[in-house]
Amino acid sequence: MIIPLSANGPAMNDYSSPQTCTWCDGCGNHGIWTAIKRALVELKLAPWQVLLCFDVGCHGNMSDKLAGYRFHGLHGRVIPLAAGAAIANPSVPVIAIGGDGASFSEGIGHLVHSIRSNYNMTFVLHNNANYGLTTGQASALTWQGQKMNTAPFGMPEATLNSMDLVFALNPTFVARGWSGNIKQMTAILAAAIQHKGFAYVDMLQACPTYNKFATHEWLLEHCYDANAEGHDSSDFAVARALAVDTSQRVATGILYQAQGVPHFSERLESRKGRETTPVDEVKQVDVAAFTERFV
Amino acid sequence: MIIPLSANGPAMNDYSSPQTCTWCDGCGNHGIWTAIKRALVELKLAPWQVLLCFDVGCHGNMSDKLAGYRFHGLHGRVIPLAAGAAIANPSVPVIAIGGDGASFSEGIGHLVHSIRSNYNMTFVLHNNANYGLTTGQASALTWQGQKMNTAPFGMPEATLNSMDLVFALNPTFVARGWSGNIKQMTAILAAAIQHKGFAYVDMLQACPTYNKFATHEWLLEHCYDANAEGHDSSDFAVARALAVDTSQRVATGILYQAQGVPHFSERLESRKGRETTPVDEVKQVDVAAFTERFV
Amino acid sequence: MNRVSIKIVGAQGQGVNSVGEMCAKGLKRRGYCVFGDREYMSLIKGGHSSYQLDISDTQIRSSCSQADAVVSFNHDGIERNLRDLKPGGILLHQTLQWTFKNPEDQKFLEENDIHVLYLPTEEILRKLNAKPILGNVLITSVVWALLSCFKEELQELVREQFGHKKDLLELNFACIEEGWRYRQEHAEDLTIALPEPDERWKHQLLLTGSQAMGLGIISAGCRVFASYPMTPASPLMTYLADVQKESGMVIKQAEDEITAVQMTVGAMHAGTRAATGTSGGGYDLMTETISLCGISETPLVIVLAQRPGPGTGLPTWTAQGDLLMAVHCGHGEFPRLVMSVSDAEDSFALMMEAFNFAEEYQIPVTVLTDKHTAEALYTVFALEQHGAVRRGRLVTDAKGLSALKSTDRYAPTAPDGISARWLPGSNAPTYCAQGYEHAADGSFDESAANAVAQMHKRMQKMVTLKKALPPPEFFLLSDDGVARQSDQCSALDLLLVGWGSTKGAILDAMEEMQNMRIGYLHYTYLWPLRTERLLELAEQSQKTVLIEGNQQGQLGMLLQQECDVQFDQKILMYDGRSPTVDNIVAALRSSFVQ
Amino acid sequence: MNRVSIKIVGAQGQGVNSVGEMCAKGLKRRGYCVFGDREYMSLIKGGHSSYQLDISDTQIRSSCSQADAVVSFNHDGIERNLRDLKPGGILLHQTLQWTFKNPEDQKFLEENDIHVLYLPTEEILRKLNAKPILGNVLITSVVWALLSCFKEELQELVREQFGHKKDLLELNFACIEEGWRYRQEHAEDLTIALPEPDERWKHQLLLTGSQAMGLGIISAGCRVFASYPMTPASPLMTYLADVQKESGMVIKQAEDEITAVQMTVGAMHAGTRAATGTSGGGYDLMTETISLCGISETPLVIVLAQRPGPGTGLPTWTAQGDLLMAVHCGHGEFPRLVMSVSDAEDSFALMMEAFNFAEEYQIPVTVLTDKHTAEALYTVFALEQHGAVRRGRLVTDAKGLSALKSTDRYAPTAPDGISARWLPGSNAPTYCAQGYEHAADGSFDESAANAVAQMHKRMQKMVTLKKALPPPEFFLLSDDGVARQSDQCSALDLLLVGWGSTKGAILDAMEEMQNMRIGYLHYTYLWPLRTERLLELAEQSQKTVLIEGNQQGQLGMLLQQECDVQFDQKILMYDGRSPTVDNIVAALRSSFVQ
Ligand SMILES: Cc1ncc(C[n+]2csc(CCOP(=O)(O)OP(=O)(O)O)c2C)c(N)n1
Ligand SMILES: Cc1ncc(C[n+]2csc(CCOP(=O)(O)OP(=O)(O)O)c2C)c(N)n1
Ligand code: SF4
Ligand code: SF4
Ligand SMILES: [Mg+2]
Ligand SMILES: [Mg+2]
Repeated sequence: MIIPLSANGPAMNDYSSPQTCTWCDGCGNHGIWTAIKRALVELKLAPWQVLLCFDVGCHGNMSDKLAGYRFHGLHGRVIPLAAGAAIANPSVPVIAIGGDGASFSEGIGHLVHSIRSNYNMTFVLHNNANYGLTTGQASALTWQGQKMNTAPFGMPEATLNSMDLVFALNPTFVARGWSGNIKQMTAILAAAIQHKGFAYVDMLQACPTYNKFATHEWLLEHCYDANAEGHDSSDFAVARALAVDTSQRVATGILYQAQGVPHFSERLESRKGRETTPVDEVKQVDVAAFTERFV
Repeated sequence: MIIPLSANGPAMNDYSSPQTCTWCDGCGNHGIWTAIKRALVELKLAPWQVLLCFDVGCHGNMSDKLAGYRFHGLHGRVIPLAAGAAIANPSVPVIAIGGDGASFSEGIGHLVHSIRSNYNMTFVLHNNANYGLTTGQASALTWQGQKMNTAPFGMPEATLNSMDLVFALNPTFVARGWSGNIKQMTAILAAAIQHKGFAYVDMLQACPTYNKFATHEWLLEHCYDANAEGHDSSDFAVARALAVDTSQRVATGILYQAQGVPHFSERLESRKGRETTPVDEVKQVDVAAFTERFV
Repeated sequence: MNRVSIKIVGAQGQGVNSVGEMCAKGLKRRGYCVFGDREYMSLIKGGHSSYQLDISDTQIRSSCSQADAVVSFNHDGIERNLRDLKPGGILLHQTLQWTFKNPEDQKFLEENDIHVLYLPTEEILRKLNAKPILGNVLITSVVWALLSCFKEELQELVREQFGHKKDLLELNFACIEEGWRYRQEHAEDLTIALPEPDERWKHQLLLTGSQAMGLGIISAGCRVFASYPMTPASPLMTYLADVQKESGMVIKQAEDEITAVQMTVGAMHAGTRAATGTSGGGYDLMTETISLCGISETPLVIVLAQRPGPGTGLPTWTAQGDLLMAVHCGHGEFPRLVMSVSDAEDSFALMMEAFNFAEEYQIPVTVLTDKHTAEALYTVFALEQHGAVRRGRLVTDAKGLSALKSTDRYAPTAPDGISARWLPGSNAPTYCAQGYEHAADGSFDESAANAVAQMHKRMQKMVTLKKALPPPEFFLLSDDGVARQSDQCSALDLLLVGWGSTKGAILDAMEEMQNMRIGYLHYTYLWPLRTERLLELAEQSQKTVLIEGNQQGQLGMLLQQECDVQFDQKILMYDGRSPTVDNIVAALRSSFVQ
Repeated sequence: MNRVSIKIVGAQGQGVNSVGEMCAKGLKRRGYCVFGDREYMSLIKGGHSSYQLDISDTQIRSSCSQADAVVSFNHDGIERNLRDLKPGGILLHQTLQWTFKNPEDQKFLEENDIHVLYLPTEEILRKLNAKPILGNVLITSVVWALLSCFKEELQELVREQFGHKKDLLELNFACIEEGWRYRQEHAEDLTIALPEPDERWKHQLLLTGSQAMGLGIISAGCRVFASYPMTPASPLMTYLADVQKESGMVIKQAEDEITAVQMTVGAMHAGTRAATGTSGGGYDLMTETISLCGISETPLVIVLAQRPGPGTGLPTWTAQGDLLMAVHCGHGEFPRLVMSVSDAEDSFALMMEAFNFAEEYQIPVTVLTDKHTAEALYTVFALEQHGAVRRGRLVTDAKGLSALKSTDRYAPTAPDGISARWLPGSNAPTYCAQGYEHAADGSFDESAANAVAQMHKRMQKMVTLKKALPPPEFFLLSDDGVARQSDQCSALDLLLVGWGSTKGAILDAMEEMQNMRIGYLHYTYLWPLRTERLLELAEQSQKTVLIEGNQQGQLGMLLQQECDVQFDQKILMYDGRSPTVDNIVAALRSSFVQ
């Protein structure tokens, strides 16, 4: 990201919207929403300088609850939508926001391939471990044995270890926050947006209505700030182990960051040496140089 | 699988087809094709007792080159197609056959979820590390830096470590063979078909036409039989390490097998205690018992 | 028509549904035909929602847009739904010291002689030391008293629900008493006047279209249901999942719609009956598989529960906007059946037909429903399965199997286009179910002659199927109300033509228009499309009116393409709302007058 | 018409394409209009394939099903393609001691006076110590000699290709000599008689529809192309990838079609021009996104390269079977444009229009092509871009931006349905590009009134667009051949109506039918569908004939729906083969006689 630094950046209320939030009381989306706005303000990015892309789900109901250029697309498809925008206009920071249902079921292929493609964008997972908006079905991240809508005896499939999957794909940025800690989320998001490459941000999110296991209280009790405890986020193996094992405590913070890995657009031979962005370049092109070989 | 043991099983030519193979000379599909037929014969399964499901790709051109009940479906979709059949009729062994393009790009979500669902079926990956049938584009498993169709400078995305991904999903059976070793492939396939649960079989396949890196010669030089070297396939961590690291040698054989993990159908509360299969049960059902609560 | 309408409104999660359902059940048991319609927003809690009950002694099939009483849980509902009240209606609310900010609203109250009742729910519950949730019973009790029903009936309902928890039961009973007392003290001479109850309704079923469809799926012998959640298809999966232990069905919440439909195809191919359900967006993703089934000749049943599109649209509202998509989606040309349910009764009955046609013709079948049908509450006569399982040319007996050749599978010689089908695991010659163009045994065949022969074989099934399909149903208004009519009829003033869930409001509207010769032609089977009956009827009608829940008049477009009928008027609704009887009446009256 | 046809056949990978391309280039440079058609099977090597060149001094646009010479690489081709020869034709083959097993074949040879030439390729190459691949030049040389062309021309072509490798060049030259000698020794008095060359062809371009389309995409200012490989769309991506360094475009081979189309939408939303391409099965998967663009009003351009379906169908053959799908796919109702290219010239020119309409109307645009257009080789006059970039209501200037309000984005007040669009990163009020039904600024709005207002806004774009679209093009046969005609014409014997790649064979066929008043109405823009011109022309025509490459007559169905035209005859082709001039002539002759 090229983030324009200006002395007088926006204020929180530049990001406010006339629409009132429609999430349930105690929903962790409130906290993530606040942290997103704060991070943008801290980075001195005005609403017109960013693009926020939303998946369909409870988190997607954020799409009209804040300012900024926004695109509220289809369920499961926010990552390639955002990636397309990020490729087209590298000077606008692009943030994709999706749920665990969207990202680990309907759209898991996109997640996998965006990590290996290392698009220059941020992905924020609203991880409430269920399908909120469709009234509480199990997602791949729901805990085993939980009774859910359409799974009255618990889901027959095994819970997916999302962090092991993510690390299997050689990510360049992995962080985890939780919806009760706005300050930490803000810091994580600011770092993620500044990261060059694909930043994967797992926000553990309380959903008091349907998630009766990883509740706000449970998260409060289990989450700890690994960076504060001295975790070295440049060590892949350590970071992976820390991220994967949540059996005792849940490590949060910036778990892993690789510096200097070229992102997708930087890897393109066709774009080497170009100063303009694809958005700048829309104009009629004379094809004479291309047709010679056909004579 | 319930495999009917009969003294006089089928012979190889029971599996032959009037159609002649259409693969390129030296194509590894020939070897895998032979191994599949051999494994079925060794298991004494007659053509009418099995269902082979094919994806679309060069491997899918096998669909009329052998006997057996077969379904040649869509590109990327062979796994859920086969899983549906396996669920419906647990007494017919179901084998799904797909390419690396199909399985790690178009249909990667199905692969991920079939491993965590542990359907009772076998999946054979024809891994030629490229899109053969569409004339040699890069797949997610193509090596970095290889010039491919539509990637004249090599693909900008990173090669995906398929085994790390598979092991992140807690598989119950993982094996790897290569197209030059028919004997070992036959043994692997026989074990996979007998496995209760989802058997993931990665067949490294020479594609002399488009794959100029992992050639038959390269595979011959690098692959070794890990089981022969005493690898303990019940140890998850060891198996994973062995499977993932192919930087020196490539371990083949049955790399991992978990015994006694219930497969998908066995985990269903609704099917507990039923002796019949869903295929047997198609008949009109009186709903009187269901309607009482609506009065 | 003696119709009473009560509209319960409030924020999602406040208890609107619970009060609505309790009243509905009680009223049906009392001897009324009840029709319930839910409206809610695409969010979990706090959005505005309503549950309207229409109640009658004779059959009703839709809501009226004006209510005799509005019961509001919150102040928002007082404002939003005030104007849904009929003159002389009752507004029951629970907001302390409420006054209308808008002088127009105050004026409306007065001009229309609206009775406003304030129920101090919080205060009463505090007195009883009861949790807020008990408010639902309190409100129900007031409504019940206003309806002049018996207290015992309500007590019985509550006992059924809480009988096993003694303290809770007592508290509930106390709330009922308080409700009764409130009515005596504050509204003794107010009543919502119901007609005399009619015994015949007492033992009927009260259920949603989704539940009825779930029962239809079970009844048809379907053993596998794989689906991905999507409003308004989800309630069907939820119902089937809830009763899975009793039904023994495999219920699979798949990871996406493509998985759901592919598993369904795999299971159907293996030989069981399987189905999937989704809404428009998910259906889009299934269309490649529908096309596959066209060429592999695999039976497939998909329930497409419509909501307003495009895109995510209005996920919790209703529409009939996906007909042309269902008819033409999926690449290439292939036979298919598109049919539509219209209420709980046929949501049950038609599922058997869907599976039968799918198996007989070895084609993909799309069953259209919509949010309105899926979530409305219908009073229906005991569900009876008139159909039987028909599996067409499926060969399962040893003798039949032993006579088969591999080339029977796709034999292009079958004059009706339908060839033999047999299942993996059958002791018979094997074949390839082939997604490429193929020879008779499923082997690849790229020749021109074969391409033509197989195309003819497949498309011939459309010809055969069209002949086999029941013609559209004709309903005629007579002095005894509206009734199905199978024989010819004499001249009509108005011929209405439609499909899907608008049927209910259309039939109800016809009954409001006595003294007119009105007929309604209802299309259940939409593709292939039979037009003979329409042409005959249109010939004898003064005026023809197309009624659809979409903007383009999609059935009209198909009819025009197939038989060049011209409609004199089109009533097209696309605001997401369920069609109401009075709106249809008004539109028809204007049509008749024009 | 002086047309000569040469068909080169053999197994895939044997060199058929290489010989075909070399001959084509040489002949064009000599002064001929060349049309090349490739046929091959859905496998990599060994499948039967052919490359037919039709050659003329005047313009030709299609193949003839009968060839003057068949050049076969293998014995299989000798048998398969023998009957493609015209009487007196030449069969050049390389199979030692070949005799026809089938006596019918032998008889055919004799009865039709076929000249059989055996070229001992292996022997000659052995003598020269050359690799098998050199056989291609040897064969080309024999063909070249038979065509009575100049040896130097061929040498020049070979020099261009191998000039940088001296030994190879010499070997190639030696092969040319051998080819020449062979002709002198074995077929001195055999010639394939070409007409006199015409200077005007010399400097034209020889390229495939896919290459032309790629150039059209580049020319239109498209900067991002994301796609997933699928025949027959892949050659377009391959071409764009091959020239990416020169064009500077971002070429993304996505992991699936949904990714491809979503990236395209994201890139378009950001404000560049982006496109994707696929075939029917991949397009199915994109339909949900098409519907999204309908409501979010995001411009989108998708190239849909058709092949015969359903399912995987015949992946390497041609069809026009996806029209109705393109028109009606995607859930809900929304504006869209469906248009079709028909040859290399418009594959180039129409891409600019596709992007312009997409941006002006903020709608999804589907550009249909097919395997025939995508892979055929066309001789075209230098590609000229007549259009200019038009971006509609896109606001980018500071003044315009500063005047914007968020509610301008989806203002339902726009009388033509088209509201302002501006890009992320513009210093202006922000909005939400919204996939749900929405208010003017993209906020959620579930009200009935808003749903109707936004539906009207969006569908109004179809009305505006229909008026703005060019009418179908009319071609009339006159003494100078077939020419575009924009003004009215007098009475016709035959009015042909069609779309897409059948155009080439239709126009060529018309030129074979001098002395008849024949017109052809060619639909480029298929939805919305303009019908005035058709109705006018049909009025003046003795007979109307629909010609399409599908089974149902899909354009005919749409026309019937929109304007109730009745065709006297339908020529429907669905065997996967490219339409040929003589088959169309035969069908038309029969039509005229009937
Ligand atoms: C193609 C498609 N399938 C299904 C849906 C229905 N749907 C909407 S949101 C959602 C899941 C929400 O779960 P998640 O992504 O975890 O988001 P959450 O609501 O929990 O934040 C589903 C299945 C849809 N909109 N589109
Ligand atoms: C939906 C869809 N997209 C694309 C294709 C085109 N296609 C056919 S095979 C193939 C890829 C083949 O690669 P892989 O799966 O690795 O199989 P291989 O040919 O290498 O054995 C593709 C992209 C298709 N048939 N369907
Ligand atoms: S359902 Fe859960 S995620 Fe959705 S708004 Fe309510 S609490 Fe939040
Ligand atoms: S392209 Fe490769 S995989 Fe396909 S048939 Fe040829 S060698 Fe085999
Ligand atoms: Mg979630
Ligand atoms: Mg492959």
